[in-house]
Amino acid sequence: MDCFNLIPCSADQPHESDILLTQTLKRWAETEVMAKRLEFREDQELLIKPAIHQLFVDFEMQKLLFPEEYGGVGLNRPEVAYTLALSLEQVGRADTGIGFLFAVTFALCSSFAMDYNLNENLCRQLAPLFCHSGRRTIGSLVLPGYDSEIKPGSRTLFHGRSYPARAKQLGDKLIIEGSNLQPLNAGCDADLFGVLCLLEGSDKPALVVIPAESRGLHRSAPQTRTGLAASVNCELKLDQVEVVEANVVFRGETGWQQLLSWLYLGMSAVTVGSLFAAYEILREWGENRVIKGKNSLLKDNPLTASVMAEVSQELLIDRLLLHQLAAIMAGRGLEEPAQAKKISIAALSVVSQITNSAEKAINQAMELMGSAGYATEWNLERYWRDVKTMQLHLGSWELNKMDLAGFFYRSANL
Amino acid sequence: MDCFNLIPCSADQPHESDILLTQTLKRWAETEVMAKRLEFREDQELLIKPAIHQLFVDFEMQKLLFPEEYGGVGLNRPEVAYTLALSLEQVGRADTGIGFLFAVTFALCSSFAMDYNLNENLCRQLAPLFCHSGRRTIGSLVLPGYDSEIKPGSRTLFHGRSYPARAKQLGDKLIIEGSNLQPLNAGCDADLFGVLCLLEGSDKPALVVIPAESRGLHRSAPQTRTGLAASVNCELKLDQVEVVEANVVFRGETGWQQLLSWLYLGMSAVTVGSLFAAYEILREWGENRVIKGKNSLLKDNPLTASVMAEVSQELLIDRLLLHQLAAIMAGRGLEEPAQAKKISIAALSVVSQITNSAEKAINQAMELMGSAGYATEWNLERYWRDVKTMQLHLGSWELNKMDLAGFFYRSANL
Amino acid sequence: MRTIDDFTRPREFVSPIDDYFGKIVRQWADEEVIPNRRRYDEDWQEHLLIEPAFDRLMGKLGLQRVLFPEDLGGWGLGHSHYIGSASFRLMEEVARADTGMAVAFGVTFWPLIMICNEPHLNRRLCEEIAPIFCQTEKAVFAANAMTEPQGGADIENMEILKGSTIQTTARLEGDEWVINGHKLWPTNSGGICSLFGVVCTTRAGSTDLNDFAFIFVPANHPGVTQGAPYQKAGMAADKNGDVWFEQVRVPSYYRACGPGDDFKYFKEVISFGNLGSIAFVSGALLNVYEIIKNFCETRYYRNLPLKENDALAGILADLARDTEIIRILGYQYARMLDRPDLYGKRWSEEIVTKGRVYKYFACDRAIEMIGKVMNLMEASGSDRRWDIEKHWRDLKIVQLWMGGKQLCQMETARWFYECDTL
Amino acid sequence: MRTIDDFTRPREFVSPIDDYFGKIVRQWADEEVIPNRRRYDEDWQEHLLIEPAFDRLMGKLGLQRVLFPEDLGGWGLGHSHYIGSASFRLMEEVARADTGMAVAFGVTFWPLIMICNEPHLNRRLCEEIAPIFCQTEKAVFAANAMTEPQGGADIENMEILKGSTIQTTARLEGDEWVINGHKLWPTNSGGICSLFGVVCTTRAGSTDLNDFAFIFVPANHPGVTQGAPYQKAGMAADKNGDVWFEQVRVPSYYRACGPGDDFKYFKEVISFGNLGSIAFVSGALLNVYEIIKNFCETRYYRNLPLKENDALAGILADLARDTEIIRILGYQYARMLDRPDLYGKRWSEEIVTKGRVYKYFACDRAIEMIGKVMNLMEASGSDRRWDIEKHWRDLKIVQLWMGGKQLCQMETARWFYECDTL
Repeated sequence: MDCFNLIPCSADQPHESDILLTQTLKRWAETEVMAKRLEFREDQELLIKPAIHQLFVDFEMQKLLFPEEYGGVGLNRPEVAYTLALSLEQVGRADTGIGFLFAVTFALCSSFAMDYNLNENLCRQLAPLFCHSGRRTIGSLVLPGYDSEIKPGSRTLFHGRSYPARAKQLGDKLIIEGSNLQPLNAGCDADLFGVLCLLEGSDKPALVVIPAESRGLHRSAPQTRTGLAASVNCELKLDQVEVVEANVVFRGETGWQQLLSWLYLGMSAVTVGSLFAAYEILREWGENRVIKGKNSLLKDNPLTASVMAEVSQELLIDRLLLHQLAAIMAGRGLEEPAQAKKISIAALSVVSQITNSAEKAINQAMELMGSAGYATEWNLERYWRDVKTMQLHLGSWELNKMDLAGFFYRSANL
Repeated sequence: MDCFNLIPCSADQPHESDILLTQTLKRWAETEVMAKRLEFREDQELLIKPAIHQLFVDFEMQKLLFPEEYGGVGLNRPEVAYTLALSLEQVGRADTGIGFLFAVTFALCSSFAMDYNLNENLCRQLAPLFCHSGRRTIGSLVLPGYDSEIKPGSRTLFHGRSYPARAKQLGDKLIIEGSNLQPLNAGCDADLFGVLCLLEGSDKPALVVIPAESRGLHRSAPQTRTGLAASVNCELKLDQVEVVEANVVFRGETGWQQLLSWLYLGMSAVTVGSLFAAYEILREWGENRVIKGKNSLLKDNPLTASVMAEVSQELLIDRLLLHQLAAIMAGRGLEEPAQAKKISIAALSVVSQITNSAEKAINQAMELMGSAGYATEWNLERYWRDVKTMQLHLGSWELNKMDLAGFFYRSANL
Repeated sequence: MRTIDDFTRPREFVSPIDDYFGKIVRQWADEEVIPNRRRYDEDWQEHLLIEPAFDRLMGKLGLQRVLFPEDLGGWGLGHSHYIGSASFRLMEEVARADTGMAVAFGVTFWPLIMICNEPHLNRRLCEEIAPIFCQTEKAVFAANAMTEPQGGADIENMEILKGSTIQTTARLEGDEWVINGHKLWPTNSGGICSLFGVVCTTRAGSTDLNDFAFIFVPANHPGVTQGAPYQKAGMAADKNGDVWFEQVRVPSYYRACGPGDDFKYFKEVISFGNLGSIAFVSGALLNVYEIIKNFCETRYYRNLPLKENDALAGILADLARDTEIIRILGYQYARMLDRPDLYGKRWSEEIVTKGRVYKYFACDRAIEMIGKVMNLMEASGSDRRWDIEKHWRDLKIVQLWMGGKQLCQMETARWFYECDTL
Repeated sequence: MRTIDDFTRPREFVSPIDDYFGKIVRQWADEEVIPNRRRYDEDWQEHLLIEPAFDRLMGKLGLQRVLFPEDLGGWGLGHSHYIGSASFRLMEEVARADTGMAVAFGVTFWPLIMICNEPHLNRRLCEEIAPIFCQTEKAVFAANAMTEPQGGADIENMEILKGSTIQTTARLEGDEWVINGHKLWPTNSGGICSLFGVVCTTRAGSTDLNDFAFIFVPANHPGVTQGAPYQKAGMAADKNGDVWFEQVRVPSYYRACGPGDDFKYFKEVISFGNLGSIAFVSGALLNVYEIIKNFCETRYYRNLPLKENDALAGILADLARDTEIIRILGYQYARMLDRPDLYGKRWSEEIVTKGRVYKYFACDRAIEMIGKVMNLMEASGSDRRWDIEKHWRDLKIVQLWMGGKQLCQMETARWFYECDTL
C-alpha cells in the first residue's frame, strides 16, 4: 500500500497535473534511487549525479518557475505551492540531499520568476541555463550566519548578523565584495548564487544573483559534513565580482520574507518525505523482527508499538502542517507586505516544528531498530544524518525564535 | 489588536455567518466571562451558569445541529466543522470548562442529527429539550475507562476495555444495566447521556442515548477535580433503565469513529482557544514586567523572549492543525467507513498533539510569570488546570497510541 | 514488597539521626496528614485541619528547634557536620505528605540559618530568638521577607544585582534600626508568621555589599502588618501575602551578621533553599510512586493490571528513573553542604550555582513526569481522591520560586562558561 | 579559567589511582587522538590512524592489563575496592577523545571480568590468558560474542529469557568443548579480536541456568571466522562484524565460572557494561562542553560572543547541567560496584537494574542535548572540523546497544513495580 494514502494531505483533491508529476517522481524515487541504494550508497557518480540530472533536466523541474515564453513550464504563481509540497515529498523520500538542492534552487528562482516579482531581464539572462542548456542547473543561497570576528562594518546588522557581502553601485553595474561566505548548499557545484548583500548607502537587505562563473568568485576546498551528500559545500570569496543591476532581485524585508517562505515550504516537504521513508523502514522492521522473550513481533508489543505510533503521529502531524502551509501560501497573501510577514512567520514555525519533530521521530525509530538502525545497510541512519544536517541549515532555533518574539510580542533588539 | 489575526487560520476565508457568530461569541467571552472573572472566579451561580445559558440558549448553540423542521438551526452537515472550530476557539478562550461542555454536547448530537446519520425519531424525541425548552441542555458521554476489577463479562472488550454498560433488547425496548459509570463531563448536570453499551447477542459497540430523568438512573455525590469547574461530575448507576430502540444511535466502529472525530475536533478548538488566552496573559505580562538586573522588559530579553516565542509557536502550530482538521472533516469523507477510520486517526493525532503542546506551553508561560502565574488573580493557573484536566479526559496517550499503531503498522492485540 | 526505601541513597552520606527521625516523621505523615490532605485546599484560609498537624510536627515533635544550640533547647544541627543530609531527609518526609507543609516547615529555617550555622553563629541573637521556638508546643513560623513589588526574585539574583534593587530600607537611629518597606509573597506570611528575616538595604540603590542588610523583626512589633493570604493554584498549607514595615524599630544587634557578612552568608540561605527544593521534589515523587504503584495494581486493561502493560510500564519506569536520580542528586548536594572542607564554602559561587543546577533539573523533570503519570491515570489523574493532582499543583510553585528556571540557567551559564554580561 | 575538572565528582568515591592515570590518559588523548580523530571515519576499515593510538594506550601505557593480578603482570584492579571508580575515570578520559576507542577499550574487559574479579577469580584461566595481554606492547582486543541473528540484545534480557534463546551451542567431548554458532555485531570483532568470550548454551532452548555457558575462545583457533566490519553511522574505531564458530575446540577449563555461576556472574558484566556506557557519555559530553565553550567564545551575534546571548546561554546551561548530573550518577554507580558490602552484589537484580536506569537516562539526555548544541552551532554543527557531529554519531550506538532504551525501561519497571509478565 502507498504509505502516502494513510494521511489526508488536504481537504480538496490535488490537481490532475500534480498527481501525474507525483507518480512520475515516485517511480523515479523507487527505481532510480532507492533500488540502487544498497549497491551505490552515497556515491556521487553512480547514484547522486544521474538522479539529479533526471530530476532537474529530464523531468523539467529546474524550469518549473520559468515563464513559458522563456522556455519554462510557467508555474510561476503562488498556487505552485501545492505542486512543490507534493513533489518534494517524493524527492525527500528518495534522498534528502537531492530534495534540499532542489528546494534551494526553487527558492532562489521564486525571488525573480514569480508573477508577483517577475524580473524579465534576469529570466532572459538565466533561461539559457535553466531551460535550454540541457544540463542540471543548481542554485544556492548565501545568507547571514555567525560572525567569526567583530567586523568593522557590522554596525549595520541584519537580524543580528552581519551581511555576508557588500555591494557598491557603479553606473548600471554592481561590484560585490565578501570573504568566508558559507553557502547554504552545493558551494562546489552551484551554477548561481543568491547572495544577501548590504548595498552601499542603503540599510535594506538586497539579494544579488551571481553566476558561478563570474570573474572574482573563488571557491575553497570541499567540506565534509554529517549528511546531505548530494550537497558538496565549500566557502566562497567574492573579489570585486561584477554583475548588472538586474541581478538585484529584491531590496527590503518583504522580498526576504517571500524568499524564506518558499525555502521553508520546500525544506518542510523534503523533511516530510524523508520521514515517510523512515516510517516505511521502521514498519518493515516491525513486521519482521521478533522479540524472542515475548514471542511477538515488534509491532505487536505495547511498548515498542507505542514508540512506533509516535513516529507515525509525528509524520501525520508534520504532513498536515506542510499542506496547510502550502494552502496558505497558495492563497496569494505573499504579495502584500503585511501578509508576507505573517506567512513567513507561519512558514518559519512550521519548518521548525517539522524538522525538530523529524529529528525526534527518527531518533526513536533508530532506538527500536537497535544496531540495524545504525548500520548503513538499513538506510535509516542516512535519513537520520541528512534530516539533522538540513535542520542545522535553518539556523539556530534559539535565534530564529527572536523573529517569532518580534512578531508575537513586539520584542525589540533581539 | 485581535490576537486571532496573528495566525492564518486557513487558506479560504470563513463564511459570513461564521464571522458573525465568532464576533458575537468574542463579545460574550469578553463582557460576560472575562470581565467578571476577577470578581467571581469560578463561581457557579454568579458566572458559570449564566454564561452557559447565554451560550447554549440565547445564542442557540445547543440547537446548531438540529434540522430546521425540528426548530433547530439546521447546520447538520460536515461543513459545520468550520463553524465548530471557529466558535469553540472563542468559547475556550473565555472558559475551558464551558467549551468542553459544549464540545461533548455537540459530539453527542452529531451521532444522530447529521445528514449522514439523521435519526428522525430521536430528533423528534429530543427537539423539545434542545430547541423549545428555553433552558440549557447539556449532553454527556459515558465511554469505556479502566476497570477497577476484572469483570466477569469482560471477555468482550472494546479497544481493550470493558463496556461501561450492557443492554438487553426487549421487543422495541432496551433495558440497560451498569454501575460505577464515569461520565466524561457534567455527570451532575447533564440532561442526557450517550452511553457506549454492549448489546446482548452482539459484539458491536452501540451508543445508547439515555435521558437523565430516566427511571433507574442514579447519580453519586459530586466529585472534586483539578479543573473544568463548569463540568460538575459524578458517577452513575444504571439500574434496569429502559429506553426505546430509536435511542440506539449507532452500532459498530464507523459510528464510533465519527463520534470521536467530532469530539476531538471540538476539544481541539477549546484547547486552542484556551491557549490563545494564555498567550494574551503572557503577552501583557511580558510588556510590563521589568527584569531589574537587566533594566529590560521581559519581552526584550533573549532568554525570556525565546520561551515566550515557544508559547506562540505552539499556538500557531496548534491552530494550523485545528483548521486543517476542520477542513478535512468538512470534506464529507466521514460518511464512508474507510475514510472515517482514516479521519478519526487524524483527529486523534491532532487533539493529542494540541493538548500535549498546550500543556507544555502553559507550563512555560507560568515559569516566566513566576508567582503571578501561580496566583488565581492572574488567571493563567486556571487555564493550566483546565487544559490539563481536559487532556486527561482524552484517555491515556500511551493507550490511545495503540489505535495509531493498529492503523499505521497493523499491530494486533494492543 | 518494594517500597520507597528501595530508591538509592549514597549510604556514606546519610546522617546519624537519619533513621530515627526519618521514621518519626514518616509516622506523623501517615497518621496526621495523608488521610486529610485532600481536604487542605478548602482549608487555605483558616488552616483548621492544617494547624494541628503543624503543631504536632514542629511544636510537639520539636522539629522547629533543630538548628539551635543544644544548651538553648535546640538539637545543634546548625553546628553539626550533617545539617544538609539530616534536613534533606526530614524535608523529604514532610514533602511526601504535603509539599506545602514542607515548604512552610523548611522555610522557617531560612532566617535561622543566618544565625545558627557555623562559622557565623550569632550567640546573642540565638539566645534572644531560641525561646520563641524552643519554649512552646505550638508551631512557630519564620519567614524570609525578600521579594518586592515589581521585583520578582530579582533579589535572589545576587551575583548581578548585589542588592541594588532592594527598596526596603533600614536606617540606624541610635541603637535601633528603623525599617520601612513592602514585601510580597514571603512563604509563611499571610498572618501566620512570628519572626521575619528582612532583606533590606542601609542605602537604597547601593551596590556596596556592606549596605545589604538582613535584620530580624518579630512579627508582633508595632508597624508590621501582614495582609491576607493570596489564593493560589495549590499549596494551601503555605500562606503567602503582603507584608508592610512602617517605621518598625528593632535593636541594632538584630542585624544577622553585619556589613558584608549579611550579603555573604545570605547566599548560604540560597544554597539551603535549593537543597530544600530538591527535597520537596524528591519527597513528592516518592509519594507519587507509592500512589501510582497502587493505582496500577488495582486498575485493569485487557484484564491485566495496568503495571503489566508494557506501554504503561514505560511511563512507570521513567518515573522511577527520575525519582532515583533526583534523590541521588539531593544527597550529593546535601553532602556538599555538609562538607565544605571537601567541596567548598556553602556560600561560594560554585556551591550556590550547583544547587541551582540540581534544583531546576529536579523541578523540570518532576513537573513533566507527574504530568505524564496523571495522563496515565486518565480522568482519575484529575480526581482529588488520588492526591496526584495535588502534588502536581503544589510542586509547580517550587519550580517557580527562587527566580525560576531562567535565573537558574543564567547563573549556570555564568559560572560554567564565565559569561560577563548575562 | 573554567575546565572540565570543575564538573562535580563525589570526592569520597574517587579512586587512589585516579589522579595519576587520569592525567596520563588525558595527555594521550590530547596528543594522539584529538588532533586526528576527524579523519577516523575514512579509516574505518584499515585503522591506519587508529591502530597506533590504540597500541600506545593499551599496549605501551599498558591499560589492557589493569584487571589481571599483579603477579601475572596486571595491576590487580580486579580484586581492588576501586575497580568501578578507577575504570570509570579511564573510560571517561578515552571517550572524551573518541567514544569508539573507549568502547573498544572498555569492552576488552568484559570477558576478563568473568575471570579476574573477586569473588570469582579464575586463577588457572588468568594464568593462561594474562600473557596475551601483558606480554606485548601491541593493543590486544577481546570481545563478548553475545548477539545472534534475529536475536537483537535478547540475550541480555537475562531475567526473562534465562539464556533460552541462545543458538550457539557448546558440547563437551572428553575434556574439550566443541562450539558451534553464529554471532553478530560483537564490539572488537570485524577482524581485530584476539580473544572471544562466547555466550552459549550446553543445551539449546534450555532455561536451566546451569546450561548457560561463558567459554573463552582464542580468535586464532581453527573454526573461528571473523567477517569484514560493517559500515556504520559512526564509531569507526570500533569494528563490528559477523563471527562464526564451526566445530571450534577449546579445553574444558576454558569455561569461565562453571554451571550456574556463568549465568550469575555474567550479570556482573552487564553492570560494568552499563557503567562503561555512562562513562562514554560523560566523557563525550565533557568534550562537547570544551568545544562549544570555545565555539561560543569565538563566534559572534549582535557583536557579542555567542555565550553572552541569554537565549543561547540557556542551551549552554542545560548542557552543563546534564553533564554535571550524568557524571555524578556515573560515580555513584561506580561506587555501588566498588562497595558491594554497602550496596549489594554487582550481579544482583537491584544493581543490574539500577545500572540500566542511569545508563538510559544518560544516553537519552546526551543525544537530545548534543542535538541542541549542534543546532546552536547552525551549519557548523554538521561540519566535521568541529568534532561535535562525531560525538553525536558515536554516542548514538551507546544508546542503542545492550538492549536499548525499551529493555532498560522494562527491567526498571519490573524491579521497581514488581511486574510479573513484562
